[in-house]
Amino acid sequence: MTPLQHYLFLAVALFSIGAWGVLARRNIILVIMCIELMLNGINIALIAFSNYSLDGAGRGQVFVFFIFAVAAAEVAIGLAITIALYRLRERMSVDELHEMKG
Amino acid sequence: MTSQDQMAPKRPYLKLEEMILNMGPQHPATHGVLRLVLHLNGEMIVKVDPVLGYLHRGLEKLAENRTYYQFLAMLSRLDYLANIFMEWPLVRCIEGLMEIEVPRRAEYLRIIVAELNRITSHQMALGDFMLNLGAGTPMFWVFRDRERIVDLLELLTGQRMMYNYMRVGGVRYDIPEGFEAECRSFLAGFPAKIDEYEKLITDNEIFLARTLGVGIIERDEAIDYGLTGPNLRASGVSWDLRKDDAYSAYNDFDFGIPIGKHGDCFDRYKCRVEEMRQSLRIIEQALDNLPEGPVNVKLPPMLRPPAGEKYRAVEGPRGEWGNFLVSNGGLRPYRLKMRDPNFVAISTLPRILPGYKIADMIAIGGSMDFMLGGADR
Amino acid sequence: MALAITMAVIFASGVVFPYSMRRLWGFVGDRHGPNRVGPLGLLQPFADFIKLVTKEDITPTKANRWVFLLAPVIGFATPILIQAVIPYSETYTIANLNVGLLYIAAVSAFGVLGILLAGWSANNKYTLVGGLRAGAQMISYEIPLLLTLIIVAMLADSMSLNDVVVQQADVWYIVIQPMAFIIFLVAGVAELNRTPFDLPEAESELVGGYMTEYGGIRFALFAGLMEWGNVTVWGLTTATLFLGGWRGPFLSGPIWLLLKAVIMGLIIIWFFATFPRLQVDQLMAFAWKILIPISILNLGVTGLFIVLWPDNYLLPTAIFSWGATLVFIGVFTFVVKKILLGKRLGMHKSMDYEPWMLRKPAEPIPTRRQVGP
Amino acid sequence: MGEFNQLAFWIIAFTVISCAIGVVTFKNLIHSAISMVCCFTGVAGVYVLLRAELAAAAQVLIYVGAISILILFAIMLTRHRSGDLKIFFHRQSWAAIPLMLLVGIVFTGVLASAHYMNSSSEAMNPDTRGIADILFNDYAFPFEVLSLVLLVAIVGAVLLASKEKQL
Repeated sequence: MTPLQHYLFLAVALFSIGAWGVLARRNIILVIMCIELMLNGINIALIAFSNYSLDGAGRGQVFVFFIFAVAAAEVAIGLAITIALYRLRERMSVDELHEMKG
Repeated sequence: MTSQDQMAPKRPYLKLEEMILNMGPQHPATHGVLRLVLHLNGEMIVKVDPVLGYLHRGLEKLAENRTYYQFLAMLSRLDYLANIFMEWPLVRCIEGLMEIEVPRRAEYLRIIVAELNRITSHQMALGDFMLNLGAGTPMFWVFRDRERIVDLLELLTGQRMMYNYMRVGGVRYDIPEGFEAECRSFLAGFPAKIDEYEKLITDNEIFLARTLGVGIIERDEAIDYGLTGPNLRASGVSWDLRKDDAYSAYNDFDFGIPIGKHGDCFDRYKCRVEEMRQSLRIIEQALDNLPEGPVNVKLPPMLRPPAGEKYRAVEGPRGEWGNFLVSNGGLRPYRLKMRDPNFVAISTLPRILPGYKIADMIAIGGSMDFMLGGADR
Repeated sequence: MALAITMAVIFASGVVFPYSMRRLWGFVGDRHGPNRVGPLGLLQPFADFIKLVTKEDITPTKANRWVFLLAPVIGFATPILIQAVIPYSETYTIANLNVGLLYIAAVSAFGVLGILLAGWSANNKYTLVGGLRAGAQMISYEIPLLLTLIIVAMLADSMSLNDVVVQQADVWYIVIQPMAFIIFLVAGVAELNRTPFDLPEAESELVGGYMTEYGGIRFALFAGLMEWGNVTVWGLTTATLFLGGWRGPFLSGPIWLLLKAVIMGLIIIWFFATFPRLQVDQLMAFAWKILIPISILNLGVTGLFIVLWPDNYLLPTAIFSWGATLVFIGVFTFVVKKILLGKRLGMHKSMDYEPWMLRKPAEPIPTRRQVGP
Repeated sequence: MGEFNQLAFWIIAFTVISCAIGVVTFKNLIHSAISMVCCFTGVAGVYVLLRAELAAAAQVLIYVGAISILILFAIMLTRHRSGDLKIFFHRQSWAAIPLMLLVGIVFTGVLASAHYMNSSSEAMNPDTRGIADILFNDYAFPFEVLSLVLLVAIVGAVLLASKEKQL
């Protein structure tokens, strides 16, 4: 049986790689993708905790479902903003977002 | 990079991305080798540039280097679905210049062949249209029934495609033995086949949704563009050379001309279907009242029409096919100009297509039934 | 073993369906279809396969090579993966998941992925449009499909496909929920990109859609195995969900299941031979304005009945569903056509014989209406 | 069984991490997206190892079926015509790597030093019915709020991406 730590290490690795991508890349769509990676890292941790917790009620999994829904909403809105921005400026760089007026 | 960004002009409106799509010359839905340069916004057509000339054979120029008899054999290569109608106008031009009286029986035979050919052409239009809309079965039904007509034409002319049947002053052969019985059995059976097509196509909701109100050509617009044939009549203009010019012996027959109202794809389709029924009536009457007599007149071995000019047109399945012949009294035409309905139909595309989607464009192209063999000459 | 069975079924579908499609289409079109290679043309699919395999494998120069090569494989993996949860008999399932229904819905997403990537990677405008169309269409029609799956899960009180079949011992779900079956049929045809929803590969518009640039063995993988494998898998799923799965008299379970799947496939071929193709906006409108509201209504009412009468909800559900089906069909055959045609049908009925002979010769030739002063 | 589980975990973990690195480093957006799909699928595999089949199925359904497709759509709709992003990383991106390593090391250290009760090999994750019980009883209100969030997201996305609207 794989110990809990291994799952958690995997989660941390995924989270920090996602964070790296968010910080380093310029393309907005890629930043959104990296945010998804971070969320996935969190999900792994939650499910791992849920599986190894002693109460066995699986509350961790419920949080995962909430995160799924929030991630879907976030991607929908994020990509809509991206496309609107692209139509406006023809660029897809994060640098474009320094001002918030359309 | 920031300086670059600041240089980019700020647009007050959302940008519309335009994509240029080269449809054709090799494309399943362009009826030959037509190239359409489509400017698209998404799937919406913004602008259309038809590019012609991929099938150009220079037939008008070739005519000036050949005697009349030689050139008559080349004519049926033009619109390869309505070959008889390609031969007819030139024959009529020469007859007009030389003032030849065509025997009555020959005129009737010409009409029989022409109407049979009209039916095959409309059938092909129907099958192609439905193939463009994504239904393959009508094409096969059409070919099944077209085979019988082509057999009939073979009996009469000896050819299945390039009939070469028209002669100056008449037709090439008299009807062979057994043709009339064959033809009558075909006439008896064919209306049921047309009903069969209609049952499959006309009542289909998807077909209606694809064609009703799509590709509308207004009455005035159709006249302005010089559209002829079913495309014009679908727009509500009652104009048919068989009635308005009453050439050949068409005055002897009782037949109707279907007229559409809205000028959309559905009307064009429906007009063609009805025209097939009317053609059957004409053939039946022609068979009933076929006069006796010769089918040809005696002519010199070399034709020398007197100097002068003549324009003669016939009502082909795609519209008015006309030839303008200028003769200087020599062995060869001085100039031959052909008026072609397909070219006109294609020239309307830049006007009608913008605002429609690609799928609509396919439907409109199919319903207009242009044939590049005629348009490029 | 398991892999062998799934592969065998997929390859068999790549042989059976192209052949039966041509024969059936030939029958509808009043002609023969393939009848030269082997007895009754039975070897025709093999001949085609040999021809496709021996063709040169072409990758367009400007294509994104790896994605281009990967896409058919992703697409081909989908039917194989889905097949794993189909119960072939009372005891034999390759993988008996307790979330089988959800698994089917989840894995079918890979198919969209393969098509989208194929459309993008070939670097061709036709394929790109085809891929985008396929993506939009398959995502839209996934929703009614999922809603129908939920209905089945509610009726069977389980998400395991085995339980679904076990629950259908007395009566098949098509009898209880014909509405769901029809929605599943229509949405399934759209998911499979088959006529009348075959816009992604509309050969008269987009040449070949997302598979325009594929040739040889990759085309066989896409057009033969993936598409028809998907049809088979969809047929198996439909048979399991609505037609009692492996249940049936006399013959053994797997034979019944495959027989039902083949019948569903033949229905798709029948559609193909009959219908023209829809248009993108009409397709989307049909999904979002008609199919999804109906499936939500169906789902809601079924759920309500299950809550109201927890013990015997089958009868009211069946009554409701049959009523809804009849209304649906009635609306489609009468109301929709009325709306489409409006008053025009009457006009065209009277149009047929315009009395041209009665037109007086003196009547002026039609000219353009005068414009301006 | 334990051995198999361990092996499967290492394979999946390796795939997930290499794909995640691929997402960040690939220069072609589509390649990144494909890599992301692999990563998500691998995460679903991790869920299966943790006996959360429902979460695994939902992971594939939502991430592969919806989010990846959406992202691919966005990439394909926004082809760079002029001024393609030749520079893929920020100029300051070198700073991101130590930062990432810092985050990773700190978390890892904390996690490694914590004390766990490693339970037995029996499954602790509840089945689908158990999750439904929790979700629709204990967490019914957040669930409803979530549906509202999704609705707002749909409407917002449609509004933002619609062509007619001037921004």
